[in-house]
Amino acid sequence: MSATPDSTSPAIELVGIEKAYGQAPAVRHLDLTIAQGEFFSLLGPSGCGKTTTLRMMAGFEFPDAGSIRLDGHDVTEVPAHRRQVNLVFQKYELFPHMTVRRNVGYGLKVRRVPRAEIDDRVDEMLETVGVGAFADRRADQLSGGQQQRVALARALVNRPRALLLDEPLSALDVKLRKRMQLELKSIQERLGTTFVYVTHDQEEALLMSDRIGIMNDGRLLQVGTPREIYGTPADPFVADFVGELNAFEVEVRKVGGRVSGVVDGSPVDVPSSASTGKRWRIAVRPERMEVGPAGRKDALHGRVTELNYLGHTLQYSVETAVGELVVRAGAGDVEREPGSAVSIWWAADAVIDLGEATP
Amino acid sequence: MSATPDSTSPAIELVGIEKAYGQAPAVRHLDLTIAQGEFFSLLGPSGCGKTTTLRMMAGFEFPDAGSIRLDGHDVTEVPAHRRQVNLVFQKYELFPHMTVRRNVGYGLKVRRVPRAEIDDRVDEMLETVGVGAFADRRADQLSGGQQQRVALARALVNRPRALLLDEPLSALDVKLRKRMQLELKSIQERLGTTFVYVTHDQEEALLMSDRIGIMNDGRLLQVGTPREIYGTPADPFVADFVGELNAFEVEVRKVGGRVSGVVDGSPVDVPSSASTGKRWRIAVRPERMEVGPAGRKDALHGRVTELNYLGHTLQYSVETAVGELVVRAGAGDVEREPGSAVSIWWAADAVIDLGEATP
Amino acid sequence: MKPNRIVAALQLAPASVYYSALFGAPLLVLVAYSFYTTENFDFVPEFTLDNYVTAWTSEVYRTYFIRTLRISAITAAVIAVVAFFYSYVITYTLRAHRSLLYFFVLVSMFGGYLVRIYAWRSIFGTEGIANSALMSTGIIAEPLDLLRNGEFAIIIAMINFYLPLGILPIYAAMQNVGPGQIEAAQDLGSSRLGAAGKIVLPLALRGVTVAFVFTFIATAAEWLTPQLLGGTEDQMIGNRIAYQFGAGFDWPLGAALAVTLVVVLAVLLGALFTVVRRWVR
Amino acid sequence: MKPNRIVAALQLAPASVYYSALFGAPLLVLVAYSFYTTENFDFVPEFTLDNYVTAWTSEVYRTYFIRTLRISAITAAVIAVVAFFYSYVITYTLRAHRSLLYFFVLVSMFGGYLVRIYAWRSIFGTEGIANSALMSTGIIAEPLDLLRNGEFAIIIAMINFYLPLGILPIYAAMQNVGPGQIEAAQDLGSSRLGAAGKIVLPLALRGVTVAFVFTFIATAAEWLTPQLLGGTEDQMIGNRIAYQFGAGFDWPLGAALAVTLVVVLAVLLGALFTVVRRWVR
Repeated sequence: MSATPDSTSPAIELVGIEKAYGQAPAVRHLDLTIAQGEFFSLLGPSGCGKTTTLRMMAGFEFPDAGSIRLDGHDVTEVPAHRRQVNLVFQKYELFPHMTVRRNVGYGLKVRRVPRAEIDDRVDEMLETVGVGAFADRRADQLSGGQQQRVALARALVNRPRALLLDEPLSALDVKLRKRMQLELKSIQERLGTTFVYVTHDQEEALLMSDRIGIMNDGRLLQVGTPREIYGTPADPFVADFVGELNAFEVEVRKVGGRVSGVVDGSPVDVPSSASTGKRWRIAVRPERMEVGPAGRKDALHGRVTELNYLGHTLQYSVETAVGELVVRAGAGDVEREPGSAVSIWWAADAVIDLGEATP
Repeated sequence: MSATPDSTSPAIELVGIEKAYGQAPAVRHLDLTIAQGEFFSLLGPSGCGKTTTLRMMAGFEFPDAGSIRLDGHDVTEVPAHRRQVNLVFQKYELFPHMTVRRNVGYGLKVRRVPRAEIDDRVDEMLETVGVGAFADRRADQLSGGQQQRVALARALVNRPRALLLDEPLSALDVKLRKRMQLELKSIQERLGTTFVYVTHDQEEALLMSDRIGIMNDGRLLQVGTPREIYGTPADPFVADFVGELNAFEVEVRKVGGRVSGVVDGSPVDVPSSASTGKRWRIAVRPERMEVGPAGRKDALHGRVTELNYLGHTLQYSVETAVGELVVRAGAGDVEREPGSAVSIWWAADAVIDLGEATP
Repeated sequence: MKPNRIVAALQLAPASVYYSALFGAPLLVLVAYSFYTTENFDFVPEFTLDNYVTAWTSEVYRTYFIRTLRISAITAAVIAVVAFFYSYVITYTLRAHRSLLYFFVLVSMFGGYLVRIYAWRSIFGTEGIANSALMSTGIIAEPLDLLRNGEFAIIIAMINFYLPLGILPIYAAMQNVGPGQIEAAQDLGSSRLGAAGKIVLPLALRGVTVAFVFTFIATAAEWLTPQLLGGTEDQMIGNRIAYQFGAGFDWPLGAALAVTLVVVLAVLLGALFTVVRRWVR
Repeated sequence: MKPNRIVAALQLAPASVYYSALFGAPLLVLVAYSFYTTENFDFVPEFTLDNYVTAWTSEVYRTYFIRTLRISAITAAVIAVVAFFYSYVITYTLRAHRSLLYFFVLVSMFGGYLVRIYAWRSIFGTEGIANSALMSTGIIAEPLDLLRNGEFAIIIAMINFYLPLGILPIYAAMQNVGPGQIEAAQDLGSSRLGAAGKIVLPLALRGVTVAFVFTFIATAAEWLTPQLLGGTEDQMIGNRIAYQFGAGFDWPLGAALAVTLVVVLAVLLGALFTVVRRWVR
């Protein structure tokens, strides 16, 4: 039972997956290919179908239609205990009556790996995830972070063809979560295992993933690298869900020979797809907007209603002709007090195209 | 029973509070004064005593020693149901068998406010928090965010002398939490009620609070505005808990007539308190560090080990002579690929003083 | 495709069969018997309503039915109240020890009926401890009827025996009402008692109703306790039914009495559920 | 300063008194009686060990004790196994219906002992359904002894009556073992059955032990079922105790038998707990 991935096939292929619970569709016609050694995240709000998709990869749910391939072999109907993937559960699901060592060795023992090899692999994996010191503690005597590491070790020690992770960090507090994100990523890079990571936290997905798939309402909306997802979202939902967004409508006109959006009398850049005479919906991320003294030409004009200090950044709320905009600036920048009149502008490549406005 | 705050006294004063559960001290000699109309946050890791402190303000726990004053009146021994403060619970604790309207009117009805006045005040408060449309739904038919608003309305409608909030947003998901933070802050500003807000999320505390008190291990370590807490932390724990930190030791020497820290052969700025010949512990926040091409004088030298894309920022991990440093740069900056040699430097005022290094 | 569903159906089958056999079958047998004719101490399957006529018109049986319903209603009502307070205290006030105290309840459900019933007999017997003690201290001069075997003794003993049965559903219902909701009510100005009445009682009302119904049914079907504590006069309908199935050897009449009891209970408790449901709304 | 503590203590008091009265007092009375001397059908408080000598040396009582322990052990063991599978199925496989199925269990704890015991009598009676059916279909020529009133009938009926009592603690224990832990075991390569044996059984073992102990105690103290189903020969020690407290009118001997039963059960179950605890480690 060699654990070396077959590098000629993708790690996981989902083809035309459909899944409904009773009348309620959970996953709708989903196609997805995950490459060997990739850190792939499924990102979406709760109820979007991402966990159902992961559980179908694990073999705990079975699709109503479509097929699942693992290293090129069809595993659509193979139940969980005979699939060579492992799952890290959201609530860890350690076995509380066993020691850490017995928890981690469970999968090897079930697969009748020789005793001596189990001991070696368990010890090595406990060191890898950094809980070697707790090997003989009972699983229910560990802190949340330690349990998380043990759950990871228990899955990885089996050298799965792919490791599936179901919001594994969501039970940890902020500081620990941030540290574990970096650790998980570095373990993945070291071992070269394919990771499929389900999360609803967009920052987490951006930070860790090679590629991200955004899901909503059972559909896979966009698959791409973090930069593609964040910079050129394919869909208004993706744009809004990943990162914060100032979205508004502009009127597209020819101004001085160039096609521009006109707001509040000022021309602003619009996507090249925008056509003259229409109303267009565009968006700019808060950190791509610049805020400066009032009176600047070719800018939006507004008044600061709120200034919040976030430590590393300043966050302004600015009332403008297109509504309240959120703008972020470095903490070292000149501060504009609430009440001051300001101009807001942005670079041409900061504009996200949300398409023609529906009247 | 007028609800107008007595503006001559602080809203809440805690004097010499001590509280232990059995042998385990939960709060140790805590003094704290919260001003009228202030948004005050108690921030700390779980188990630091912040919730116990809040529950003593609410009248659900009673201190072993010390006294609690509300608007100048001693309420140390007054039980919760006779204290004119209200608490928003972490799990909302709505009454599932009542409609939203009856939930919100509960406190007024218990206090025998006339029926007509109850109706008016409840309706007004439901509009204020934005759940007017759900007034006749049962409380258990609402989403998490709606329940949160109802819990807020149920407390605020009584016009408490102070509103106590126990991690009220921790059950919401990221997007909704961010929106509710701004809404809560704006409701507080509109009503002018004193808010005491318990949280373990430092970003939340920085964003919302007028002042923050940082607790750890039952002690109140520092009280100050968000800028004071973030910029000049009084204590290594505070520095590390609020915001991320690159902490390291430098050798203090006279270099070219100036007292400098020397690392890796390069001089770096040290706090004025540092004295020559000692080893000093300093820290710089990731976003205050600059990263540029290798070879710069008066800088740390290192090699990029990791580059993470966070959407609005780039995060580098850089291996240097003082260990691995985390540096953040704007997403628009020149990117340094992993493996490249870089220089790292920072402004003199970015240095946080953590005191003389313990050998 | 969905092996789990088939497995589930196969696994549900034995449970369904078991419970139909347990409850449905005896009841059907009973109903059938109640229309049999008794001839020369033998029962022949000839349809007759005579058994029901006897059961419904006889003055004797009416007295038994009324006494049974009175005893059961009082017992169930007292149990519902006591069980509510007991559950409240172990759920909220003595939260730390609640597993232990709940364990007590479970244990006392089946522990030593034999020992306890004889203890009650020694208390309420003709020469019982209750009367002897009061007479020896001079509080009363003659034995009080109340403290002899009879209705009062039956009720006291049955409250003792069936209290755990009442605690079970109320305790279970209260586990869904967190102490946080009580704290919320206190925070909004309710006293502890106010919170118990306005928050806990309505939320646990279903459990309280179930407790009343459980104990009402269980005590109305009792025949052992009245036999041992009720003396010759104050027995319940269960004793008459048991007699007809035993020494009396008139199964059809016994069956008609049992079916009548089941119907009366069903009607009464149906009415109760309707009232409670309306009240909760 | 801490009014809650005082209130808690005051509220704990009635519960403590209630439970000491319920269990402690009858047992003390019983122990006291067991040393009384019987004289002319009256009991005098003169210390004697005669009752224990009779209880322990009489061949008759030894037969009763051994039969009782055998019947109870078999019943409790069967119940523990069946209750484990029933709890497993309603907790995991039929998760959606588990409240309903658990409600069935509760209801069947006290629903219609009277009706059911007569149903069993009609099955296992001398002219019982079991034998008649087999004979009429020609499978057997003569009535089988096994299917008459007797030990087998007692065991079958008691399994039926006490099964819910066994389900309660096992079901409760399983509620702490999430379906997630079973899925984790499956994910790591265990079959469904493997997960049940390696994960659920060890974690629910305390509940299984409690179920065994509960049903063992409850059935060992039984006297009603054997009286109604056991015929004249196959009765249990409870019947002898009941007889001495009733028609036999030798309370001291009855008390000595009861105390002996309690001591034997305590020793056996103490040993069981020790073994189980060691096995779990």
